[in-house]
Amino acid sequence: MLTSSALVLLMVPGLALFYGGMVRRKNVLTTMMMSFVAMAVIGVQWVLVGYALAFGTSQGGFIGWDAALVGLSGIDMAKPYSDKGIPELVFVMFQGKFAIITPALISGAIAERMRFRTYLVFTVVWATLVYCPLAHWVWAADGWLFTRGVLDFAGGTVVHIAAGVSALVLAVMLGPRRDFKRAAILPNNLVLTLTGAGLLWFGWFGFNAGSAVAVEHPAGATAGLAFTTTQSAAAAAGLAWMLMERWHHGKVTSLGLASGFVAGLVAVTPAAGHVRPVSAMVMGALASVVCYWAVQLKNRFGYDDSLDAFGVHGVGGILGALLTGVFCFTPVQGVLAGDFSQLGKQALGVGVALVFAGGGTFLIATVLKKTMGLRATEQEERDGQDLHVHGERGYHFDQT
Amino acid sequence: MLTSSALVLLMVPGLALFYGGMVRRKNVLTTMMMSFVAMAVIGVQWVLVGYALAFGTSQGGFIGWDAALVGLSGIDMAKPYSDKGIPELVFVMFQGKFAIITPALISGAIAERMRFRTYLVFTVVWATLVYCPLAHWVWAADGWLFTRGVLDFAGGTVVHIAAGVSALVLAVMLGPRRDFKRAAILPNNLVLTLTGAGLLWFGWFGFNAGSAVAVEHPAGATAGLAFTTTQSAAAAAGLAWMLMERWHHGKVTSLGLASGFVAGLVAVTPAAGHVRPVSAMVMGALASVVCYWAVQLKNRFGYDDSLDAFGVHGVGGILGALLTGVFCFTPVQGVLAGDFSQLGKQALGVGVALVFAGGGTFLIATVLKKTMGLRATEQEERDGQDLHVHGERGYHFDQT
Amino acid sequence: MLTSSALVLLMVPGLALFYGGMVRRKNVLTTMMMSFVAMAVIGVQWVLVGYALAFGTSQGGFIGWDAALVGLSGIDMAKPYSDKGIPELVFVMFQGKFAIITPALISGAIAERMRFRTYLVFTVVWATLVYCPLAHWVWAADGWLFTRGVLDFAGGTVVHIAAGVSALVLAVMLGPRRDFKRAAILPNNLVLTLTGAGLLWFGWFGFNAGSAVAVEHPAGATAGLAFTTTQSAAAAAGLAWMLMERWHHGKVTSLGLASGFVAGLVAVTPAAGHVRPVSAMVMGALASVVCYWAVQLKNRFGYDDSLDAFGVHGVGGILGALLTGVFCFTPVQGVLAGDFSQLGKQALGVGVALVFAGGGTFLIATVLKKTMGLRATEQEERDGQDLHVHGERGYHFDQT
Amino acid sequence: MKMIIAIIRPERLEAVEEALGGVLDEGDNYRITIDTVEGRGRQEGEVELFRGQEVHVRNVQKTRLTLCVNDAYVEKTIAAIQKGARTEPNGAVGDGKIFVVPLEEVVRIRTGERGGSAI
Amino acid sequence: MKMIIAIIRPERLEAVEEALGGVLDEGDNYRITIDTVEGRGRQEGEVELFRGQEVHVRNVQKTRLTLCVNDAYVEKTIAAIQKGARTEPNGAVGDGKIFVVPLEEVVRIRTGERGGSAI
Amino acid sequence: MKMIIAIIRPERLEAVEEALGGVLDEGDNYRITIDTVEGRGRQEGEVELFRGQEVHVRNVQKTRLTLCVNDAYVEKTIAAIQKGARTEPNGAVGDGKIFVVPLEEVVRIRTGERGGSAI
Ligand SMILES: Nc1ncnc2c1ncn2[C@@H]1O[C@H](COP(=O)(O)OP(=O)(O)O)[C@@H](O)[C@H]1O
Ligand SMILES: Nc1ncnc2c1ncn2[C@@H]1O[C@H](COP(=O)(O)OP(=O)(O)O)[C@@H](O)[C@H]1O
Ligand SMILES: Nc1ncnc2c1ncn2[C@@H]1O[C@H](COP(=O)(O)OP(=O)(O)O)[C@@H](O)[C@H]1O
Repeated sequence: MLTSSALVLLMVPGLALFYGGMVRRKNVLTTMMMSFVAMAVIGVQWVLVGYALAFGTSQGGFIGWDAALVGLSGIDMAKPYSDKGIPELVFVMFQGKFAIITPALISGAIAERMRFRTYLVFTVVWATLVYCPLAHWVWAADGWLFTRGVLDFAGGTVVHIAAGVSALVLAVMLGPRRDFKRAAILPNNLVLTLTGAGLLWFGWFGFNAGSAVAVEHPAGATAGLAFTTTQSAAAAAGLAWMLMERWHHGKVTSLGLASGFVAGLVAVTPAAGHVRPVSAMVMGALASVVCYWAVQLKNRFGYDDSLDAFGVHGVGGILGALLTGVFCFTPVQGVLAGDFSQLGKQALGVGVALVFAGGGTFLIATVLKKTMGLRATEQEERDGQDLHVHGERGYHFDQT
Repeated sequence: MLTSSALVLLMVPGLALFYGGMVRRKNVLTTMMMSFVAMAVIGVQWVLVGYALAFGTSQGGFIGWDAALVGLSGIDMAKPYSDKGIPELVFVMFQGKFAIITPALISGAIAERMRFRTYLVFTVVWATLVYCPLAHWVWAADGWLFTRGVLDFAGGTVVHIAAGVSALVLAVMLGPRRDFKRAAILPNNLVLTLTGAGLLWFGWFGFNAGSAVAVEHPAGATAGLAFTTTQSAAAAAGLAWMLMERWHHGKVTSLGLASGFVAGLVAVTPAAGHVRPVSAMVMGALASVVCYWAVQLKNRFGYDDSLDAFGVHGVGGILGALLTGVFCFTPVQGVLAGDFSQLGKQALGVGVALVFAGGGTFLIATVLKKTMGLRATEQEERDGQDLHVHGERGYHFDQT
Repeated sequence: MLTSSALVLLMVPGLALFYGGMVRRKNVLTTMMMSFVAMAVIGVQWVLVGYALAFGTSQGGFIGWDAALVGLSGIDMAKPYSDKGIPELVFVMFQGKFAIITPALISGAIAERMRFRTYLVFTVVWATLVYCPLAHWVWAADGWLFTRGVLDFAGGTVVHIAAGVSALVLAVMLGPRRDFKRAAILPNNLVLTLTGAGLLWFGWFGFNAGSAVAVEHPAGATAGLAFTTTQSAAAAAGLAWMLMERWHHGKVTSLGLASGFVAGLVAVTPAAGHVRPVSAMVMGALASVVCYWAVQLKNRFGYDDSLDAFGVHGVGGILGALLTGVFCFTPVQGVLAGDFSQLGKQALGVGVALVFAGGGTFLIATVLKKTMGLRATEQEERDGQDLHVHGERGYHFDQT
Repeated sequence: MKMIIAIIRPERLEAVEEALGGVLDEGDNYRITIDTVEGRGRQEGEVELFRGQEVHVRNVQKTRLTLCVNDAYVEKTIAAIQKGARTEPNGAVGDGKIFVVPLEEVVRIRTGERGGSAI
Repeated sequence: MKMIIAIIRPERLEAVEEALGGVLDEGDNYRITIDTVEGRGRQEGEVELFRGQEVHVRNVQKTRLTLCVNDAYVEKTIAAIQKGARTEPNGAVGDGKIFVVPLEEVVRIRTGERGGSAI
Repeated sequence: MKMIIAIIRPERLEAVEEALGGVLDEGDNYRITIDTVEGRGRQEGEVELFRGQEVHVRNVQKTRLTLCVNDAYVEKTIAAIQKGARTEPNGAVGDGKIFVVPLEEVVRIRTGERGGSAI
């Protein structure tokens, strides 16, 4: 479990590399920092109030709270968490990693143009007002969606749908980058992106297999299943994206392979401990096909989801959540076994997440727009934020 | 065990970086993809049929098969694997990582000139017709080499010798790169190579220590021994390669240090749980010396093993397998204890792997040469495959 | 525990990237090698004599020794280590990683100018004459500092203070780089530095949570606490460094965020299993503030601690060791509970480490200066050591 | 024939390319060679930070354009570059310079053509 | 004395170097300065892909050679570059151009020599 | 007006900049454009190692300076470059060269000024 938490932490540098490689050189640091900084701000927020809000004693199923959990001061370090046999602190940390990675995912949609300090404030507010309640609803024993039977094994709804739809809302509110569609915007360093995808996959095992502890202890059969489905979905998705591209453009890109992996991992997240390996492969392949076309939408509709946070995480998350209702076989049966009720519950979860996270983001962003401004100045955008905001450049290859 | 599987997965990005750093900029992505793509294609192949072929019920010791293992559909997720106390799915995944990394190793020999799509097909066919049988022979309880007492703790024979000799055969069949020996071909980014070597070492602990589970559960003494020998061999090998270079050229290269680490890790792989730490150090040091000179052979004989997949993995693997027969002390004694019989068994394993993998590769490649063509076009080779095959460039550092 | 050892190993590539990114392009490889090479030389030294010196039977509390531990030959592979329930070999390996990372930390102070081969010799001698005794004093059951009750959970004193003060002594003895303060010396690749910081954080969980095994087995409550404090301190420190910079220069740098993370991790190292999460946050934040100003000192006093090995590790380590005496609540109480005695013990530990490591380094370096010379030639320094010492360049981006 | 060498701000390249497309005959296929240089002049260099310390970088990154044109096009080209490269409204220090060097001969490698028609 | 500046395809550099070695006196030690530029001309740029979307890169990477030679060597040099840089058999769009600029003075830093003998 | 192009060792840039600052009117704000090139001449290239095998790199990395100056400053500039770029005490192969090309016109983009005063 501790190992799983450590693995999930590695997703943050993984995401930083994944995103950082895709932007232009002039924004590589600011984009990476948008991930890394979540380790700092949400890392503190979670210990101070986040955990209390998400997993404190339920206030009617809508939010948690326990004064004793503020700053984790009231947690007896030897006390095991409910009946899981692990110390509660370990559970706090594991959940904390999810809280950190989620806002960082959003940064993909707003890369290269959002004001950095507004992003920081947004992150904290969003984590507190959107993420914590949603996590409570879906994962806390008394959360209203949990009690209604919505399945979300490792964060398809709480993490990926919430981050994806919020990303879309922000991207639309920000407007496109000044040279979106006009200039050739190309990734500065795809080596980083591939490496990041590798670290993400690695970390995702912590995400999904570690979540098995919510079901059993010591981790065993369910963790093994989650591991297998995670691996299978990612592999099938990578393959499917490649074939898709081959058919569409006659080429097979490395960014495509990496994107496929991520799409498959996203889709299997809510399902990891609930479906069979072959179902996971189908889910992964479908996710790639659907996300591939979802990504093309932005050119159609003209919004600038820079690195496709919505196209991959949002769409992949929705698809995964619904397909969980189709393919699940444990602990409940899905559509495949002729039972449509779980699909309904999943759809409820998806709907709630879309409306709540989308609406919440809209409100927060509207306030921030009025107060701090959402967008970097034009000069910052032209020259890149690395120099203006951070006083640094990513690479100095020409020094003697 | 799950952790070990995750660590082994990280060897794939590790290998991608290790190899990707050594080629020229124009081929960095295609070289990295040759590793990453194995996660997709072999990832799917293993779940569909690979595991059934390698670890299904033995058909006379030569190949496994169980219709119920196709797509892993017949595996009860709670069923423990034989008497090891771990769920079978966990074992499937752990073995799957070996199946993924092995063909990726081959790509080092054919970098910068093999046709990408032929490589993909080769990979799947080779995994099915060469890797799965060999794994069955050496590791399955009824495999004919296993029953004869051939020791291969974590894949010296199945992984490294098989990949190494196949790499050599492919390199010879492909012919050298068009500017091999004519132009100064230099690694585009040794930082990647060093980082990759670090990840490989890290992942190798999963490889070797995780394999202890084949011997005992819960992992304990043997895993500890395997961890120690792995570490010791790599350290000694790194040191030996450095000294070698210092003596030969008066310089100590970073690529040499990294290569030494890998050579030592390769050599100790078959021996990890069977030899003492000091023996492991001797094995590592010997491996560096022998591999160093093996690598020089290619200039002598004119074949172009671009990144020395044979020179390091093939030669290191053979040496390691034989030395295992010399230094082993548990569960059987080797030459050092005056018993030559294990050395004979090891030689049998080596011989079989060389002939079977080498011959199999020759046959598969001959067919592919006639049908798809092995080699990239001259224009692709000149401009680099990144642009032609993938429509991408590794780095765009000049964008404003 | 094995996992923890593997995680700590990953700190070496992490450190190599962290440091390698900060130097100029012409020294990127030599700087990375200064970390990697410790895996080779100390890896061998530890197995041969290091472990025996640090953890062999105590000779009066001042040094360990057991002829049977030389080459680890006398360790029964199944024998558990004292009452911890883990095989002794696992303990050997875990401790070995600390021995490897510590001298590598020093390299940050002498980057871009120390003679490579002198560095190698220094490393081995220092590990043997400074590190091993100190580790014995602080961690061995009969070590004289241990018996006096000095707390050092995971190496604040042994690792960070020792490395930091040695770094300072070496930096002063070497003198500044030839263009220190004259030229604009800028990091060649901050992407590496950020990635390295991510890997360091990840590996640090192994460092700190793994050290819990020294206290209990199976790892449980203490490991969970150590994990939580590690995470909390790093997050708070990252945030504090950012705010510091924002206030001082109006910008928030990525190097600053990464440095803050490291400073926080250093400070919490001696305290990880002894303080509460909120105390860890305070320690982290204080460490950032103090280290930030400590780093500015070098411009004041004119010594050239190139990458701030003293400024971050030395100062952070001292602060952390002292604050441990303030905030500790388990197994003993600190100043916060009104008990000043632990603070006194901590101060003793700090003082001893400063004097012993500083003095030892001074003696070793003086001898080496007379015999081998400490400093690279002026030409090597101008052109960069990569080419002269290693015959390589980090990047070849211009090849066609 | 002249070789026109212009040093401009990287961020103005887009505007200059547009302006050139307007005046040169080939429309969007006018010929140009571009590289990146470091410049030093009246403009202040960047200030970067390294752990709380200001590092002054004297040189500024600039984009250099090289256009070889027939005499008749020299003034048009200069005017277009000036238009695109100037910071509105009154220009700013660092906007760059245009240098004109005599060009004696041009050879098109593909055809072997020489002189004005090869340009 | 002339300064000869040639823009060629990166992949032809090898052939050009060989051809130059043949005509210049110093054999393989002839003097040259090389850098990498972006060119735009009649040749189409690359098409790259970004998640299923085509990105057109207008400029093409080219190699620029600069050789300063005495008048007697100008034609030889041009001929050698042309020979090496031309795509067989008839040349292709993008093969590049050679520009010749007058050179007034040369100084060898090491010795202070000037003019033709310093070149 | 002349365009002075100098190819020097990267490691001598510092010294050259200092020397130039001494002779040019603007003190430390003299104008210059710098880029990095690969040079080939009498100087031997580097030898690198790749797994025990020597790889000879024929070309050497050099720094190229471009200074456009009024006629009165040409000799001063040349002298300063020579002073800074020469390896003490007697110069060494690879110290580089200085080339002088006629410059017909200069335009300051910011103001539109031309000629000597714009330089
Ligand atoms: N005389 C010159 N010689 C070489 N390069 C020059 C010269 N004058 C200007 N430059 C180049 O043009 C750039 C802009 O010049 P600068 O003096 O900053 O602009 P402005 O003319 O607006 O004051 C410089 O960075 C330098 O690269
Ligand atoms: N008039 C010019 N001015 C500057 N650069 C030029 C000029 N003509 C050609 N070039 C350079 O030469 C390269 C090749 O030119 P291109 O027009 O593609 O070849 P071709 O002459 O075969 O049609 C261009 O990419 C550009 O860099
Ligand atoms: N005639 C030339 N044409 C182009 N570049 C030249 C010429 N002569 C010298 N160079 C450049 O100057 C650099 C130094 O020249 P080199 O011959 O090594 O020095 P030296 O004059 O001391 O023998 C070369 O690497 C090359 O880049």
